[in-house]
Amino acid sequence: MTSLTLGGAIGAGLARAMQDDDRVLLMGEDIGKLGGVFRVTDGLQRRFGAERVIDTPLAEAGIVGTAVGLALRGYRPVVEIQFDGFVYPAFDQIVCQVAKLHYRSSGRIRMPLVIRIPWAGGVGAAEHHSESPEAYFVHTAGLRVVAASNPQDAYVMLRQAVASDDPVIFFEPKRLYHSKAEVDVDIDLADAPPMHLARVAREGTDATIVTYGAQVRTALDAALAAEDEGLSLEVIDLRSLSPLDMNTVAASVRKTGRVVVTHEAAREAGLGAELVASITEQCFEYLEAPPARVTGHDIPYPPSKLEKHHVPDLDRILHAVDRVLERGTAAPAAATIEGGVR
Amino acid sequence: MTSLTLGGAIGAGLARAMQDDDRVLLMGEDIGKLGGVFRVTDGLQRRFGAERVIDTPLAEAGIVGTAVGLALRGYRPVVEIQFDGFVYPAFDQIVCQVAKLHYRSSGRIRMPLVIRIPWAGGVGAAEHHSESPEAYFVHTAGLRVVAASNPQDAYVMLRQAVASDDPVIFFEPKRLYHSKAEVDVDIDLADAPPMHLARVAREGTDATIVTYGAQVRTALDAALAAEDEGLSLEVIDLRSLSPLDMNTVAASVRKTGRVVVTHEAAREAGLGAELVASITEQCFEYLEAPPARVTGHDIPYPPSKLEKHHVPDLDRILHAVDRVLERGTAAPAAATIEGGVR
Amino acid sequence: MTYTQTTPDHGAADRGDPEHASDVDDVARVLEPDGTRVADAALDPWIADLSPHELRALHRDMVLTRRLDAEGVALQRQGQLALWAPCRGQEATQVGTAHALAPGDFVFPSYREHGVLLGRGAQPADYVLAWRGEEHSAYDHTTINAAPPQIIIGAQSLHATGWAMGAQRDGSTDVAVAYFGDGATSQGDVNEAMVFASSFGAPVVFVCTNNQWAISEPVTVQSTFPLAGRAPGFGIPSMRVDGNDALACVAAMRWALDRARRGEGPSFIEAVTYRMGPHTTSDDPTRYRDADEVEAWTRRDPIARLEAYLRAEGVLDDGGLDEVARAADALAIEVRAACIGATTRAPETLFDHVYAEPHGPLERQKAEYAAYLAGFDQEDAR
Amino acid sequence: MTYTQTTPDHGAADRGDPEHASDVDDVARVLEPDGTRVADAALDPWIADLSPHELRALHRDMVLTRRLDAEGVALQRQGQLALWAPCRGQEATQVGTAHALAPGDFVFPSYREHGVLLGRGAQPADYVLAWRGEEHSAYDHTTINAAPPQIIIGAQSLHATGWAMGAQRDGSTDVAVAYFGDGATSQGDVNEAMVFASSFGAPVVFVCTNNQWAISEPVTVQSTFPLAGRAPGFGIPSMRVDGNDALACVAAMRWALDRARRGEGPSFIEAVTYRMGPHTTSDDPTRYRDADEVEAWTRRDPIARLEAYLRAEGVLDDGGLDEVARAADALAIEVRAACIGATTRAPETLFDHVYAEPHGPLERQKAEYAAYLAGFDQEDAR
Ligand SMILES: Cc1ncc(C[n+]2csc(CCOP(=O)(O)OP(=O)(O)O)c2C)c(N)n1
Ligand SMILES: Cc1ncc(C[n+]2csc(CCOP(=O)(O)OP(=O)(O)O)c2C)c(N)n1
Ligand SMILES: [Mg+2]
Ligand SMILES: [Mg+2]
Repeated sequence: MTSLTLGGAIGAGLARAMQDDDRVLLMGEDIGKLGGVFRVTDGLQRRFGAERVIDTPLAEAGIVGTAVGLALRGYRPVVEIQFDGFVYPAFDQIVCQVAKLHYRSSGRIRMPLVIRIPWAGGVGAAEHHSESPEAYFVHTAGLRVVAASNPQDAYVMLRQAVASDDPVIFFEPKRLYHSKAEVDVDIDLADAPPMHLARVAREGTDATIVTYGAQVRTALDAALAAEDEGLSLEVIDLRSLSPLDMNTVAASVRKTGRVVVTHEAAREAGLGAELVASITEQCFEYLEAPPARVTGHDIPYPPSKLEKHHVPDLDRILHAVDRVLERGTAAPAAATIEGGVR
Repeated sequence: MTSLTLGGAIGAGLARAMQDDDRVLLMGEDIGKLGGVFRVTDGLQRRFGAERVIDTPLAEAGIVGTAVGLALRGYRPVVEIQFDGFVYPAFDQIVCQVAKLHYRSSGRIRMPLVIRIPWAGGVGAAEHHSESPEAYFVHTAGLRVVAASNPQDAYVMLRQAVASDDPVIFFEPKRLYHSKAEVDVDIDLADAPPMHLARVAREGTDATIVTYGAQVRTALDAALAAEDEGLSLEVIDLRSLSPLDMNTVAASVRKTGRVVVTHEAAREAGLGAELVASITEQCFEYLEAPPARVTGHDIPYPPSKLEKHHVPDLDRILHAVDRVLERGTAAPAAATIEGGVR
Repeated sequence: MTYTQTTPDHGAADRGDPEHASDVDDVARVLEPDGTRVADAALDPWIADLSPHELRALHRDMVLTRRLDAEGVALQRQGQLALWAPCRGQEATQVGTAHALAPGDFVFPSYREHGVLLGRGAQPADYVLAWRGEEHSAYDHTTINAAPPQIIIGAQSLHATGWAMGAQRDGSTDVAVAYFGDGATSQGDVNEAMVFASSFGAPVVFVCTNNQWAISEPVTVQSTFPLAGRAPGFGIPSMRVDGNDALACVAAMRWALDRARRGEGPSFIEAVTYRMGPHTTSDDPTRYRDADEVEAWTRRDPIARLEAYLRAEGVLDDGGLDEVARAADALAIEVRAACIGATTRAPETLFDHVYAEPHGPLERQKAEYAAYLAGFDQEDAR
Repeated sequence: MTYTQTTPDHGAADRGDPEHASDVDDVARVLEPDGTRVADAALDPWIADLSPHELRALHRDMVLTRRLDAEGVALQRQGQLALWAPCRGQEATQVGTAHALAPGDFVFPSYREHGVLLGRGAQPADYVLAWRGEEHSAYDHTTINAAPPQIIIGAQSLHATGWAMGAQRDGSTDVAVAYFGDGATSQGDVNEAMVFASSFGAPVVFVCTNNQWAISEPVTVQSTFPLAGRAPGFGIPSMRVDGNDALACVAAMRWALDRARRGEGPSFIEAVTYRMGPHTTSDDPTRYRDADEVEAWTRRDPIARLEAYLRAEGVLDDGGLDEVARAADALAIEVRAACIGATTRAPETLFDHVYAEPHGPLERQKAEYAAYLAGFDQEDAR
């Protein structure tokens, strides 16, 4: 076991993947000498050379488009998009090429491409640096989409993503980059849970909270706070956003009968919509109350001084838990631990 | 009243908007002499000149990005994206600029931009020519998204979109471009239903079908076929995809207690997910059965010889109606009118 | 330090000049429109070794391409194909450049490169099944070393550049070739491809087929300066050649491939030619261009030009021409048969190859849809 | 017809040459690094009429910019700003080009153009509120004729081009100016902007601030050829000037603006300068560049250079310098006050200005969130 931050665990996963397979290449802006603006690739260019850790020109379509070509030539490129908000110039290449080439070629072409995206808000960043674009990719057939919420998962899922012959959008919750935990870096990938399975992050019986990424931490905080009030909340960390592991989600909802879905992205046609729709379809008779969504508002990401009112916090989650428990729209629980509204 | 095709109605709407307001400009590939590949802008360059009906270089980011600049200078550009599948190169400009500039400038900048997109499949087209990208835009705060399903709406909504000070993504169902109807081109816009309201396209009592675009036609066909079996189906034409007129939808679901949502786009995190989620949240106690979704599969749009198995047809809709009516998974109704599976 | 547009023949111009951008005779060539051989110092060395056999092969492939293209149009008119993008007039560009390739090279074509695919060894069905709507891409890219035809304008230029970066890392002498049109040069992707290719010195050749039109837009909408003049600003040398002169196309391509193989990085070729037909079978070019212009280009026909030269050189005679015509008819018959004989795959295959690895939810969707379809069979049986 | 890279001084090169691309002395200038006035035939006519008053204003604005920039850094270090992108070293480029503008012109800046905003008449709060996280864009674009600072690299180049197309349609002589960096030239948007600007002859000036770095990447990652050499291939004349020579920047900008106003279309200016500080206050440039390089550039300081010239010319003396220093301190104090005195708006305003027209669902979301927040107050009251 090694103590690693989430960012460090991804770096370690990248190093291991590169060591195991010569065809793995890293590409991105400032990932070489600088080691990336989040230092995730720190030291990798020194170790593996500039031919394998490639500082690219400043053009995201170019990065993803050339990675497609490298994949066609037999490489396994891992692309870093510097921030969530800069993935859009590459959207065409991702949606029309990366996602579709396997299908378009009737299975003859494989796209073992990983697109790493430092992701979402809550870190006081400037405009365009706190986006949650995951729903766009989940809605795009042909992509796999994952989001790790802790260093061990980050390490394992990164390696699984690189090993996958499908393209994977790999979301890295910025807000947790520096969170530390013990990581088993020698884990045999065969022993680790596969990338597409969700994880019950905390067991409970009264209601289920379904979430992913940095919101897992917030949901666990909420569950802890609820415990003080005698409530037992189950927290599900989806890990895989596409495909969704509805088996795990549905099993929990069938048990609790009540569910809150939370994410940072806007509500309208967000991933929470898919979760509520699928839960309703699959657990209709088990539902004691309509599922609730606690999401970012339907607004562009706000200036950072106001972001605490946008990213759902513990209080907003507990407020929704009250709602699904039909405990009236009670006044929200006081903010007992960090993350309160005020 | 004038008899117009849906495409012709949009052209008439454009002409009227240009005539009423000098600041309205059209931009796009091949919209001038050729009149667009669907001839929607036929004759407009001759009438309004090449300074107002602008054949642009072949670059969608360029078209939308320069339209943003024109809007900043006080113009009201109406952009044509030649086909649905070619909007992705402009995605960054749409998501980061068009959608956000009003917010980013604290309301000082307005983006009265219309982005017209010939849209969706069922016309035997080549790859990338049958996309249904609406969920991407619905999930993007700052945009309005509409889809007309008949010539009168197309005419009126186009003019409303041009008149709106917000950016509007205007989806034009290709499959209905040639469908004809009487259009009141002299209608006073103040008398027409506002763009954001849904329309009950057919009244019914047993179940509700919620849909939009070309699927409205299919849903109406399904309702007609169901009538033969003694079923009364209500069909809602959303018209506005963002914002959603949930008042109209919820009123219908509260009446029927059963609902089928259908669209051509992939199911996962599609607009149907939002509809089912919102319906469940708002009509939970009224629902007699879980809402059903009838959508394109979670696959890239298939080769055209197979598209009839992808675009939901009358039979698939009726099959889902049976499901929400808990009439068992009865064998699907025979395809009585055009659009059957076989 | 003022930079202005400087071209070899024109000197500095104060501003982009559409006339110049579209000057179709400001090109390098070795065959005049009437087939007369003229000298060109830059091109000649690259084709000095072309044997009569190779010259006949070039001619043959151009005739085959034209025949195959006509068959594509006919099949579309007869409802056998949903669409076809004719390449008539562009045979020299396509066949000439493809002729220069080595087997290990890899091409990234657009939708109109029928003659390039022919040069890569495509089989009859390979040309038509995608246009018929049976598959998105009909051929196996590894068999003919050609990526699926690209419809998203310009996107393939980046794929070619990335592939070339891979070849470079492999230490091989394989070269990637991106084919795209004059219209495509306006897309960000094509420009980014030049940036990446130049930055990494990638062994890629950009072949820009300037056929004067992007659907209804003349090339002057895309550029006020010759397209070949754009590449040097990215650090990429370029050539502007007569795209109706097959020999010039071979020469330019050899020049570019040689640079790439010697580690000198990317090159750019603008082949100046003409799209004689409509953009696709759905298009009506009479709406936007003059019959005169089309007529003028018939007098620059690439096949007639090469034929005249080969006849004059005694490399080709009536017998040889007959033989080629018969081969062309035979190919057309095969293509027609492959098209008409095509069967549509089973609906359940819709769900295949979305992912390379197992995908539970999609497999369930597939099973559900299969069960749904089976319901009809049961009903039919009752 | 072979096109190769040709630059005025270098002649044809066979391939892009990184050394050349980054040759910082291959520029037009009228002031040597030590402030000596030298002649440049292309530049001189444009600045012959600069009055002592104007010269002093240039110097003053550069000093103000530097002071304001230092204040930005300090405020960030003190936790008053979330971030700051320093422009130290780039004052001549920013102030010089902005100086040449007319009030009706409209600039589209990136995030680093503090000196340009100063030139447009920005108010103290305008510089800092966005960096503090209070607003995405602090100033009213109509007051200073400047678009909100653009963070999406290169996106503004298209906006500028579109705005210029509008000015053209209005029959006005207003010019749009797009500011972007060396890194930005790799983005598709910037290249598409050149395509559109050239195609429509739009009155836009592209000012590329080549400060040698895009975060940690040297300009040679973006190009193997001088960036100014790219524009001519798009039909756009360009100049490569010493970006640390304020007079050269004024001259180049006047040349470009004059072309635009006379209907001659777009121009491109590459201002060769240096980012003396980190990319932003979050960056640590010691990880990727040598102290020597930074040290070398301190000897090319744009303010010292102009100061030396103005002193030698007798245009500026100690008294004048003191006055400027006082003005700079006064501006810094105002900026600091605007920053520290800023208040954060009420949470409900989050929902404002997403749409310009009424939007029911969002108004409901706003009301719900307000009610939710009010719940806390009630609880507090109990
Ligand atoms: C991104 C994108 N935008 C628009 C189109 C529609 N379109 C198809 S072909 C074409 C013209 C292409 O012109 P050019 O690049 O000159 O190639 P040519 O057709 O002449 O071979 C256009 C606009 C497309 N396929 N992709
Ligand atoms: C589309 C996009 N990709 C990446 C970034 C991250 N980023 C911010 S500044 C920068 C470097 C820009 O370099 P340059 O254009 O030279 O401008 P400079 O910072 O030197 O002024 C990068 C990569 C971004 N803001 N936008
Ligand atoms: Mg063309
Ligand atoms: Mg820079």
